[in-house]
Amino acid sequence: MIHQKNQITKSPDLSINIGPLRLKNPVLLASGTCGYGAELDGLLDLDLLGGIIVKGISIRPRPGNPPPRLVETPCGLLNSIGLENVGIESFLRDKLPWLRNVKTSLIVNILGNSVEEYSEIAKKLDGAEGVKAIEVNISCPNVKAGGIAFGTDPEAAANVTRAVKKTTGLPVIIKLTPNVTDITKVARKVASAGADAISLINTLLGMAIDIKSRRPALANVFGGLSGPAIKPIALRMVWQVVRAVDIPVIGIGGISTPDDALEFLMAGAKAVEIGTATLVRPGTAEDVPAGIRYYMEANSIQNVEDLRLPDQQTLNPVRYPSFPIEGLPMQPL
Amino acid sequence: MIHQKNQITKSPDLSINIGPLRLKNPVLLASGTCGYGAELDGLLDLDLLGGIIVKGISIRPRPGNPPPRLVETPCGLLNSIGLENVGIESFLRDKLPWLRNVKTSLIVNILGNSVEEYSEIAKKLDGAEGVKAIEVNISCPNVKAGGIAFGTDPEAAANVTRAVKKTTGLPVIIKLTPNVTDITKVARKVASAGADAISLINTLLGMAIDIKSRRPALANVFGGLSGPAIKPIALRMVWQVVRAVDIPVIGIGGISTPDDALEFLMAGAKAVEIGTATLVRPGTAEDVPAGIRYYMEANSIQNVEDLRLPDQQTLNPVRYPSFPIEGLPMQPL
Amino acid sequence: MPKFDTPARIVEQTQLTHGIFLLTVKATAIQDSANPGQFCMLEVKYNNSRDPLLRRPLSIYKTRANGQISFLYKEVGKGTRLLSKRRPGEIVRVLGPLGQGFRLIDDRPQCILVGGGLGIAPLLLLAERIKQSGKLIILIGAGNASEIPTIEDFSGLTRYFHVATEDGSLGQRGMVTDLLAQTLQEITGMAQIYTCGPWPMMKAVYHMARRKNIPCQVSLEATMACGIGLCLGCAVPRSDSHGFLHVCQEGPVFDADQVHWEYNQ
Amino acid sequence: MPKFDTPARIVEQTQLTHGIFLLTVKATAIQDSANPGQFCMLEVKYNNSRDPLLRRPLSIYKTRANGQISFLYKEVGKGTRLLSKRRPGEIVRVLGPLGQGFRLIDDRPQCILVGGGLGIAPLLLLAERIKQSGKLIILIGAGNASEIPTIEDFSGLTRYFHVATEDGSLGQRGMVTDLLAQTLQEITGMAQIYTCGPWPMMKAVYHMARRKNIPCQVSLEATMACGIGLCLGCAVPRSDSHGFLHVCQEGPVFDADQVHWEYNQ
Ligand SMILES: Cc1cc2nc3c(=O)[nH]c(=O)nc-3n(C[C@H](O)[C@H](O)[C@H](O)COP(=O)(O)OP(=O)(O)OC[C@H]3O[C@@H](n4cnc5c(N)ncnc54)[C@H](O)[C@@H]3O)c2cc1C
Ligand SMILES: Cc1cc2nc3c(=O)[nH]c(=O)nc-3n(C[C@H](O)[C@H](O)[C@H](O)COP(=O)(O)OP(=O)(O)OC[C@H]3O[C@@H](n4cnc5c(N)ncnc54)[C@H](O)[C@@H]3O)c2cc1C
Ligand SMILES: Cc1cc2nc3c(=O)[nH]c(=O)nc-3n(C[C@H](O)[C@H](O)[C@H](O)COP(=O)(O)O)c2cc1C
Ligand SMILES: Cc1cc2nc3c(=O)[nH]c(=O)nc-3n(C[C@H](O)[C@H](O)[C@H](O)COP(=O)(O)O)c2cc1C
Ligand code: FES
Ligand code: FES
Repeated sequence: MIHQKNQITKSPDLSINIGPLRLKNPVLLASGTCGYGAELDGLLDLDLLGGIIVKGISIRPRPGNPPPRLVETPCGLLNSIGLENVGIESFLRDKLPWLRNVKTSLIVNILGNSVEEYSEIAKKLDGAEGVKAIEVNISCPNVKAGGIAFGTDPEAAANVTRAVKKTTGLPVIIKLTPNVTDITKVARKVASAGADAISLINTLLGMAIDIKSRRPALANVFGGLSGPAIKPIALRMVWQVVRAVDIPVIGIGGISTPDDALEFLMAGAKAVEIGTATLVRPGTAEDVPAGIRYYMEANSIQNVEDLRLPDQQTLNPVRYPSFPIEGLPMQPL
Repeated sequence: MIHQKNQITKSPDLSINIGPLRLKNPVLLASGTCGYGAELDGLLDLDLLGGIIVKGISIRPRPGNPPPRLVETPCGLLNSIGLENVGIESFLRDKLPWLRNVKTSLIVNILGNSVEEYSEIAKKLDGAEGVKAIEVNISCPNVKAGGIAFGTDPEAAANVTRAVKKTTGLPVIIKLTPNVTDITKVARKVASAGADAISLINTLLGMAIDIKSRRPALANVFGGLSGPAIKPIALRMVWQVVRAVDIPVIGIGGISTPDDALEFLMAGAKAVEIGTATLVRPGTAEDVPAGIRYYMEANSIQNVEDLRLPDQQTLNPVRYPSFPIEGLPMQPL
Repeated sequence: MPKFDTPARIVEQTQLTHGIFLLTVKATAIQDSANPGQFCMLEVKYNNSRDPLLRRPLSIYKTRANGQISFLYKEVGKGTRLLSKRRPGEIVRVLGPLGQGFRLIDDRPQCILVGGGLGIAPLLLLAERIKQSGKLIILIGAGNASEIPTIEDFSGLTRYFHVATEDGSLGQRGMVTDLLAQTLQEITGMAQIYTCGPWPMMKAVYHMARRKNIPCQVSLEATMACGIGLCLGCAVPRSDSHGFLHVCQEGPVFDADQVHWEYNQ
Repeated sequence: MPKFDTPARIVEQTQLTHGIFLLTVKATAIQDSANPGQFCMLEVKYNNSRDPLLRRPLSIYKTRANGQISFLYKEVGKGTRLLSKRRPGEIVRVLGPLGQGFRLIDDRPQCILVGGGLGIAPLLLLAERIKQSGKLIILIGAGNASEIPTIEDFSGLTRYFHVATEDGSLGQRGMVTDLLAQTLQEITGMAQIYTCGPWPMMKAVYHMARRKNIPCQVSLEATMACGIGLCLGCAVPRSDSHGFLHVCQEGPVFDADQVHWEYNQ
């Protein structure tokens, strides 16, 4: 069988394009779960990945939120790090040099509390050697608009997109928050505003209470939920956004195995990011391109983009060739 | 120790009021996960519970969605039952008589695809002996408004509330969907429209893909996510709604132990509903009032409502009596 | 019918062939009231972990008067893998006996049992019951011999016993439906077919039975959450196109003509 | 400093007293490079379950030249309960050695180790190291004797060894801080304190040390997700009010005056 397969198929091609950016494979490390890369030295071979997205960077260093910042939940993790980071100056000076030596695409995640802050930091990254793209975290509070997250307001999201696109020549990926009624509305706005790609999802807003001490388990009360628990929600949103926009979509949320990644690629994501799973086992991401390749070989799939399920068949799953059930409208639930 | 405690505290009082309805304890079975009650005969003593909320009833019987209707996810369950039910006539004739013999409060969950359908079914329940309250599932598609769920549109949610309140004298509980940007907006509207109480959350929209057969794991593509995985999101929304409205709030989502229930009661829920956990172990709910009582005794708490955490302390957790960290605003994440 | 949700102590856990296990637990109340074709929901999660969340349905394979029940199962995924790691002395929660089992039909002295692979699991109790009252014909098929390691449990029950494997490693080379075709040519008089196995096999068996006007009972599978009629998740389309059968409550055993066989699983 | 994430075979799992366990695994690479005060992240989930999701941090208690590492741990919740069920021969994933351990200070010939309860765990390797070079004073406190079942591992290392228990079941009745007060009155010359235990105890030790101008190193705990600096979750406020210390990377051992002790855990 294997012999026969080798004769008819070439080795699968895992490389993909995210706008103008070519990645050797569709597996990236998600922002906030891989530090600035160097922390993984010796535990994960970054060269095997499509890319690394470093911890969200702001214009000035941020101390982050008071502890406790973490609480484990069933198959999930709540965090309220508060976007602690070293700031753009220190990033460029202290972190970037090490990252330049890694043979994978470096993407910098940025954040701000105003459109101007996003622009300013994008400008500083524009000329930085080694930086291949910018991922824009729009889950941050829009201080001018009373603290509502940029990402929950399609207009505000589009404004950030336009501002960042204007100040940089780098490919711009807009990272969406899932805490919205209709994610396709934000996605469409961001796409028309010129984003090169969309990544989703960021964490879902959650909380936990410590019944022993009788107070919220996080000092910040609310935190962001990530990990396997959120995978079904993330996959649904990726499926929706893929069908709503024409730009590449990067899937994120609870991916911890090659099979999880394959679900997102089948939903139509061009690439995936691995977050919490790296915290649980630092080497997780390394196995994912290998697992995808194995699946493609076993199923004679040549290009990674061919994993995507055809829309027609799946949106109206033809499981009943001739199956009229009285009054059987498909339900959203 | 125990001896001493008995001398100073009376036995804890677990009874609560949901509007005009008095429940002997705050533990209910959630709609869609306890059938019509009789299925649990011999496996769960319903008399020990505060109430049971039967499977959502529509005006006519509904066959539900084609299978597969279920898929397990990490610490969660995706379902697309499609609101299969026997219809109000059969419910009143075939199911209600058995339920009348149970010594717990019977609440009927209702659903419709138009405001008129909701009214019509509420009217039929109004005089039904044994029915103590109505819970209104507003996650259903509003057929007239193009299939957007009633619950994602605050106006539509308020319209359903008003219509149901007008046609029945029974206490009306509006059950909110979590698939919205700001659940407090819907909650406030529903409260001003006259709801006696609010319950939340219904399931989160999700999906899964079966990578072996290369198609969505559910025939309906999308399904509702429930179970422990969603608990942090549910708890956060309950916390928010409790602080946004003055009517009682019933917490639902991933509750499977007394400790889980206590988290919701501490967040300020008056009562809780147990859903998926009953599917996993039919006797689950029985242990919850007992566990709550045990905790109250151990902590000398007299009334179950006193479990609620004081807002002041917890919204601004005073963990740092004198702790100024430069530039440390609390972040939403 | 009473159901019990009991912590059951594992008496035996044996790997029979690669990936196939026989698990025996002590659960007296369940054993006491179990009927052929019924099943149990077994907790597979370990200790206080909540993943995997749901129990797994397994047919009652064997019962012994001392309160023991055995399950014959295949490791196919996460849940059955975890179950296979459990050792004698440990406790698993078992909910049962569940569902409607096989119905014995008084005017049918000849009973033909058709099992495919691990589809034989619900058939052993049935065979033992029929043996007491009428003529028992057992036909078993599998890919190869190692997929049906407990074949001796059946072979001693009747002299009308035939096996087919696709690779010829045991019995006749071919499909169990070949055996059925031969049997249906040979027999005369009233008969009843009982079958369990992969969907396409059961569908073929049903069509063969129908052509001969022999009633056929099938034991179906469906993804289950509760196993007791709470969730309505275990739906299978009805042949009359009026909604669904619910495998855990109305089944798992159905008259084959109730089932919509064109349903593409 | 190299770190390793290796599947480690369990060599021994012993329940020492109620709820306290000694776990020994074979993890040669980690053992080879481990320093006193470092820790490991241990996988506690079973097989391919994903709950509990995170690994648990445990201090390296003992190492042996044959590649074995031991952990001394208490069952406090879900994760440690699952870990305690694992048996010799089974595999657990261990990531280590992690963090910055204790620093030996050359001009401090007298070292005072102050351990509270299972806070003794990171102190054994340190005590063994100090024993080779200078005067070793060990002070251990606990609620009662059963909370410190491995006390013999320490008592043989030095003749300056004192225990206090709150119920008097072992050593002096009282707190370990009483022992420290006595010791601080007796000693003369340069000294260094190393401490690990509950936060209030460490805080008290720090303040006593400060009054005597003795430098003090503390081993802190924090909830951790990664243990290697990826998530920034393990923050503890700095004494200079300029942000946070990160326990897994800059710690777990810190100079006590770097820590904001008013932080209300
Ligand atoms: C009434 C009934 C009786 C059964 N009796 C037996 C028995 O006696 N012996 C036996 O080995 N198996 C039996 N099964 C099938 C058994 O329940 C599944 O193999 C098991 O649940 C798979 O669990 P898993 O976690 O290992 O697999 P998963 O990781 O959940 O899934 C692995 C694969 O198995 C399939 N699968 C999952 N659940 C089911 C299910 N409920 N039914 C069919 N396929 C499934 C999935 O589609 C997937 O391809 C029975 C099923 C039913 C409904
Ligand atoms: C660097 C470091 C070294 C440690 N060394 C040891 C050791 O050698 N021996 C030992 O017994 N314990 C040690 N701990 C504590 C140990 O990690 C926790 O007891 C363990 O993670 C609890 O897991 P659990 O799942 O059993 O408890 P959970 O179910 O997660 O929680 C139960 C209780 O324990 C508390 N808890 C949970 N995680 C931690 C944590 N990381 N630190 C402190 N408290 C926690 C919770 O607040 C809760 O009250 C160490 C912790 C750190 C950070
Ligand atoms: C500890 C932690 C820190 C994070 N920090 C950031 C961040 O700085 N910027 C950002 O865009 N996303 C951040 N995220 C979100 C992740 O990148 C990812 O979108 C999310 O965790 C969902 O993926 P996962 O389930 O694979 O973790 C963080 C997540 C975690 C768990
Ligand atoms: C199988 C299933 C069927 C459900 N059917 C209904 C329903 O008919 N009406 C309704 O309002 N909610 C329904 N729900 C939602 C539950 O009542 C509950 O809100 C949700 O599952 C979250 O709680 P849980 O995590 O405890 O299950 C259903 C849930 C499940 C799992
Ligand atoms: S499995 Fe729940 S109704 Fe059948
Ligand atoms: S635990 Fe992740 S940075 Fe310390």
